[in-house]
Amino acid sequence: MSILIDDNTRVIVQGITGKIGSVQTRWMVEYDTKVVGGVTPGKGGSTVEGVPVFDSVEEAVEQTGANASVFFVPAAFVLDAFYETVDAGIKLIVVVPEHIPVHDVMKIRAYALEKGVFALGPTTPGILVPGKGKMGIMPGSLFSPGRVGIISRSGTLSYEFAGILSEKNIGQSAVVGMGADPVVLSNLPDILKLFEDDGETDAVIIVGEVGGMQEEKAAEFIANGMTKPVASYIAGRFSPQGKRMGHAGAIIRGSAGTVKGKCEALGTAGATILKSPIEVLDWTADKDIH
Amino acid sequence: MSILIDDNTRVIVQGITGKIGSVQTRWMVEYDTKVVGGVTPGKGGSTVEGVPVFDSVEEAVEQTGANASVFFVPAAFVLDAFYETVDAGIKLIVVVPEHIPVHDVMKIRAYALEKGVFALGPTTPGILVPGKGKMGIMPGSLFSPGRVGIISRSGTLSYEFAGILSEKNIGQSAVVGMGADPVVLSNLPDILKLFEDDGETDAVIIVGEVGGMQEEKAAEFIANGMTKPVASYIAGRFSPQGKRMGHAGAIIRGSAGTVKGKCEALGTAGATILKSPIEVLDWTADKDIH
Amino acid sequence: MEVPPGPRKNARGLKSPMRLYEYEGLDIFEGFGIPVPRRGVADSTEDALLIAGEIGYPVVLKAQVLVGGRGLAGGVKTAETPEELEELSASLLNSEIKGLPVHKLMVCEKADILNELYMGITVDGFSGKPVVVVSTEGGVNIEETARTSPDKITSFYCDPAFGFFPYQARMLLRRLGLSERLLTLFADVLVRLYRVFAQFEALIAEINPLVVLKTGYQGGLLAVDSVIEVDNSALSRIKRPMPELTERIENPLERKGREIGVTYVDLGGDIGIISSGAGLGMATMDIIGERLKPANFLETGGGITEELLYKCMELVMMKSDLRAIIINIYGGINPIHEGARGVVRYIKEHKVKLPIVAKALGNHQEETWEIFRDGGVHVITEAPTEKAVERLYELVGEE
Amino acid sequence: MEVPPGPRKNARGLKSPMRLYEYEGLDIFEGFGIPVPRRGVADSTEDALLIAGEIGYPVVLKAQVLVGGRGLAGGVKTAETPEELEELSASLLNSEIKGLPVHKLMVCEKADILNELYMGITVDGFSGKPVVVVSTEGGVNIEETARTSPDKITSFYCDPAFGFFPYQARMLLRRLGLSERLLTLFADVLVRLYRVFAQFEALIAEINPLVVLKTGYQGGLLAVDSVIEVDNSALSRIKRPMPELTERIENPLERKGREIGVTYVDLGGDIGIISSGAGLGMATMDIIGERLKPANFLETGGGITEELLYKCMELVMMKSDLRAIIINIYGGINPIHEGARGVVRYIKEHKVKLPIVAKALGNHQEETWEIFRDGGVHVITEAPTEKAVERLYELVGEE
Repeated sequence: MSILIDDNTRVIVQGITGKIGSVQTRWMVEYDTKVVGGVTPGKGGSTVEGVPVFDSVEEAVEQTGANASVFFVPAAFVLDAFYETVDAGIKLIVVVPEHIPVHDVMKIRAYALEKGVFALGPTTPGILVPGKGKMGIMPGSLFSPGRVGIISRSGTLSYEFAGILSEKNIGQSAVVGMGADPVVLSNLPDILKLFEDDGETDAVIIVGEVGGMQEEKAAEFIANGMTKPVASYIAGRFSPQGKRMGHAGAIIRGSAGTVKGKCEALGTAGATILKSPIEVLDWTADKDIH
Repeated sequence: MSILIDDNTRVIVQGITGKIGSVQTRWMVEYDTKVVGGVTPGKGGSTVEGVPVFDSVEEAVEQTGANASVFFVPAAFVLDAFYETVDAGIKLIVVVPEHIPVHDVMKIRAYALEKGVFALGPTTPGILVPGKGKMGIMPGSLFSPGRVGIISRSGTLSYEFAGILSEKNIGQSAVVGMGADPVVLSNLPDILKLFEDDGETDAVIIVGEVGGMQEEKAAEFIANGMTKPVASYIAGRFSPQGKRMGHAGAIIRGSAGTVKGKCEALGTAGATILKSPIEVLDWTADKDIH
Repeated sequence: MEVPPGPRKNARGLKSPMRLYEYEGLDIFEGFGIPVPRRGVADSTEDALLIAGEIGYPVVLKAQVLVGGRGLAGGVKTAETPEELEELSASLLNSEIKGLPVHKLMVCEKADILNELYMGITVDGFSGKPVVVVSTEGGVNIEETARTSPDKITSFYCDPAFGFFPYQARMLLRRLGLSERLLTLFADVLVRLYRVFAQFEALIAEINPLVVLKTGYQGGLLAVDSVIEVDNSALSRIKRPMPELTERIENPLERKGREIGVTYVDLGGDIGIISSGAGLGMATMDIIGERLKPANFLETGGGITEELLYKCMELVMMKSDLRAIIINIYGGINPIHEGARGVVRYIKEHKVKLPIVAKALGNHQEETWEIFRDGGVHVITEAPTEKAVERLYELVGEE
Repeated sequence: MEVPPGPRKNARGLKSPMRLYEYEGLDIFEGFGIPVPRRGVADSTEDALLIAGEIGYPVVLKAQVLVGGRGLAGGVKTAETPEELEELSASLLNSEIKGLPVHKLMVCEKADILNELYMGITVDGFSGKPVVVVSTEGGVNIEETARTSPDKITSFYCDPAFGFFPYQARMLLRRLGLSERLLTLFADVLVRLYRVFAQFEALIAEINPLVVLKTGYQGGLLAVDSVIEVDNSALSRIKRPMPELTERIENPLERKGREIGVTYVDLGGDIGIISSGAGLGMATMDIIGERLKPANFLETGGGITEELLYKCMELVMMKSDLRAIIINIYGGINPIHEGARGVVRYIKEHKVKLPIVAKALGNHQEETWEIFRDGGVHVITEAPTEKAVERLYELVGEE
């Protein structure tokens, strides 16, 4: 059983009639994802890429038995669409769009947690399970089936790592974009746990970034009994940091957030630290991962 | 076991340092209610009528083991105080004040239901259990212990009925003010059920009013298996009705709300209809209630 | 039209909410992005002509009165020409609609109507939730539609803490069979109406009809009417300029009641009533009403002071041809002994000769009886209000 | 002061939020009923003198710059007399604070300070909740206090759907040992600050210090500083007039980046970078940074079009002394073949001779490579960015 997407996953695309929604629906269908329907309020009755469009998620679920949804909804409408999707009983939601107001993200995160829905994003490339399907925008050609799990805060860096591995015929069990926003719907440890519990994953790569506490919390998770080997690359070593105003963040977070701190935390927890992405190949060779 | 107030009820008074709060605290203490504390933010450390005052409900509960609260808080602060009281673990709340915005009442009603708190009001005289104690403003002298339960939408009419009965030595098991606002925290059937289940109540009087659907819903409850005799008086037969605007209410409610409709519903359900308050004495004589 | 009592009226239909005029509601709608017709408000025929000139004929003249059923009562007219407008305006401005004088007219563009929809949001007392009601057959017969074609009307009970979101609006409207552009347009207006409802602490917010324009859905929807009633108790915290509630009370006695902070309803009879609670006041009226006619309904609520009851006496005495006064009060939250002092001070200062019966029980009852008796008031010390009314009969006889 | 990255910066410290000047924040506070000092804003010494004259001496002059640690950097001065003000104002208005030019001064009354408190509200990324932080020891050393006296500071994570209520504020403040009037005053300001935080879609809203006036609690509290950062993504729906974000970007290249809709950060080196994602951009910089110096960081996000990349080239080329450009893009959501056309069009129109290396993979990769090659771009078709950077070294040599 792969994580999040398997043979029973029936996907709807919300915002399917938009420019990006329709193009990405084609890519998802071509990647053999079971896209069973789309939703755009007011456009019910039409089809996109052969997929029937509905006015509401409720109707789409009734008509297609959908159990997962990927969002290409304009940022301003995501809050409403998210509530709608949760209320319609969907249990996996991938929120691709960027620029969603953080206050909205906080609200939908709380709603998802309350209702037991697993959600990814916002600003996520989504999830791709090689050979099974994908929900989101990951370009299928860069991925290949295998037993390495990738979790990335950055969309483009998830492609980079998958691409580097695939070129050397090291396949992936699943690639998950955590989402690049300050607040995300599922945190790094939540996703790490899925891989730890997954019978088809042998090792995990965490692609992190400067800022926030996700990697520090992931390090705690690893230290608390993660059994699979983990490698981690943290981007932002030479990135300029914005000038800071206000103290509340620093008070709450202490020294968390620097690349150095994250690498130390992960290293201490037992992860292999990659200084540059290409070093991932040394790691796979060293650990005999293939 | 009486309803709502018994020997284990430990009451705090919120808004205890206000003019009404302090006077009513005296009456409650004189009626042998276990008033264990009071709350007024910013006035913690003082005492009123010998009762210690705290800054917060949390502190009052910690220090006194309070499990019930009666509100004399200004209308504008009731929403906040109610959330505070529920969060502090209090399970019985009597909201005496009038003029609380209806939109606030809707919110605190939903909160009480969600958290399993029994609340009465707003615009309620509260509850009085003769010989056990009282939470609210009912004047103790009019009540006497016995086995008739009274539920009233109107504060003053609850006194009237208790007074009429007490003069003839027919005591009450408990007198409950449901609250006179358009939205109340507990509905008529909720309170009716308490009396139906109460071993110390033999019969119940419902004192209703023109408007709303409370009496119609109470009639449903009675019809669905209430075993104790019920008498009902509905005020407002000759009351002028305001000119009406809008249709939504009429659409939702159909013909509910008139005195005639309420009397018919209750009569059909098996309740004795009292045309005038004093007829309650015929009913008690007839049913041999004493 | 037989009018059942409104939802939030409760017995307290007597405590009226703040009602907004149609033109005030439309201004609010406009501020919330709900499409509304071009319009103006006139209190003279000259102004009406000026407004119509700017809008262009034909125009619709609508009497601004705070009562339902205005259209069927002749309060809405179409003027095709200035001459016609002059005539209609003059007659409307001098008329009464359902007993209310017409001070102002709204002059607005005549919409090219394809279809009439309905949307209303009100507070449902029993569930304690806002309820959204919608119909594809709006207009004056909406209540008839509710009875005869329940499939054309549907409703949704909102979670007051969560609010009301566009997706809920769309789910509701799908049940009426709406789709495509009309679905999203209708949902959009409905969500905006909910915002009005929430931000104005409304007890009711309604658009009837919401018009579908003949120029097609591209031309969209138009709210050609508004009903908004605002919760009195929330007036002070609404963060927008609100009209003065007292000013719009037509009856001068009722206005004075509002000013002194009591509920006063002016009635046709000759027995004055002062009670310390609405329920007790209604019961008193019911008992009196069997044989006599109340002159008024005055209910103090829980705020009795000496001064307040002095003013209540003053107010009740303003009614001419009064034959007697009955005072029915309880000492629960109210210090009735202080109230009694106010009554007696008024009696003495104004040498009132009218028979006054007072039933007063509860906290401080003995003190209260003494004060009343000192003022010549007939005091009843038994509980049943019927006893007080019997005494009243003895004093004034039947009509 | 060593500055750890802020909470919401995430890697995207690069995508800065909208920061408000202290005086803008104080105006907002005032509108929300938070007590603030009398004050005025001056962009000249003449204006500063006028304002001080109205307020009365002594006054405090505060440089208006969008950076923390201003006080310790000499941006806050007290003037006892007009002469002193003239001198201080002239020197401040010509200065830079932490590299930022001072365009404006705030002139405000000097508060009679008994004690300094702290309150701040920010978004906690990991829990996804607003977190309220309060301390009885505010002022410039607040972070020091957090480390050395954790008992003087406490925090509360809010339920974003529920909000933050006065009782929660009071419970929080009780933990700091506050009571009586200071408890309710502090709680009142804190709840108002939360309203600012919520209604302005803030990432941070802070008052430091919140001053207890010497005249006693009767004199109350005063917010003598403000920090507000607003979520860029929410700017369009804030229902209050907001300053124009682009205008307040000092660096002209960064301003132009904002105008065309990309994240551009100006840096000191000579290698231009264009990437289609922040993570990829940072990784590219990390790899380059080992041996070369980036001239900029430019990240397109998911909106690549031919036009956009044309403009990106234009922007990157505005930097003088550029030695090469590296383009690192993925075709996921982005149509990179269209982007490549924009790059090549720019190259051809402007006859660019500079070496350009492009790594482009994903959807439409072959088409993209072809277009790039046609423009003379060195195309890398392998996945590791290291390969592209190696090619860059070959082309430009090391520094």
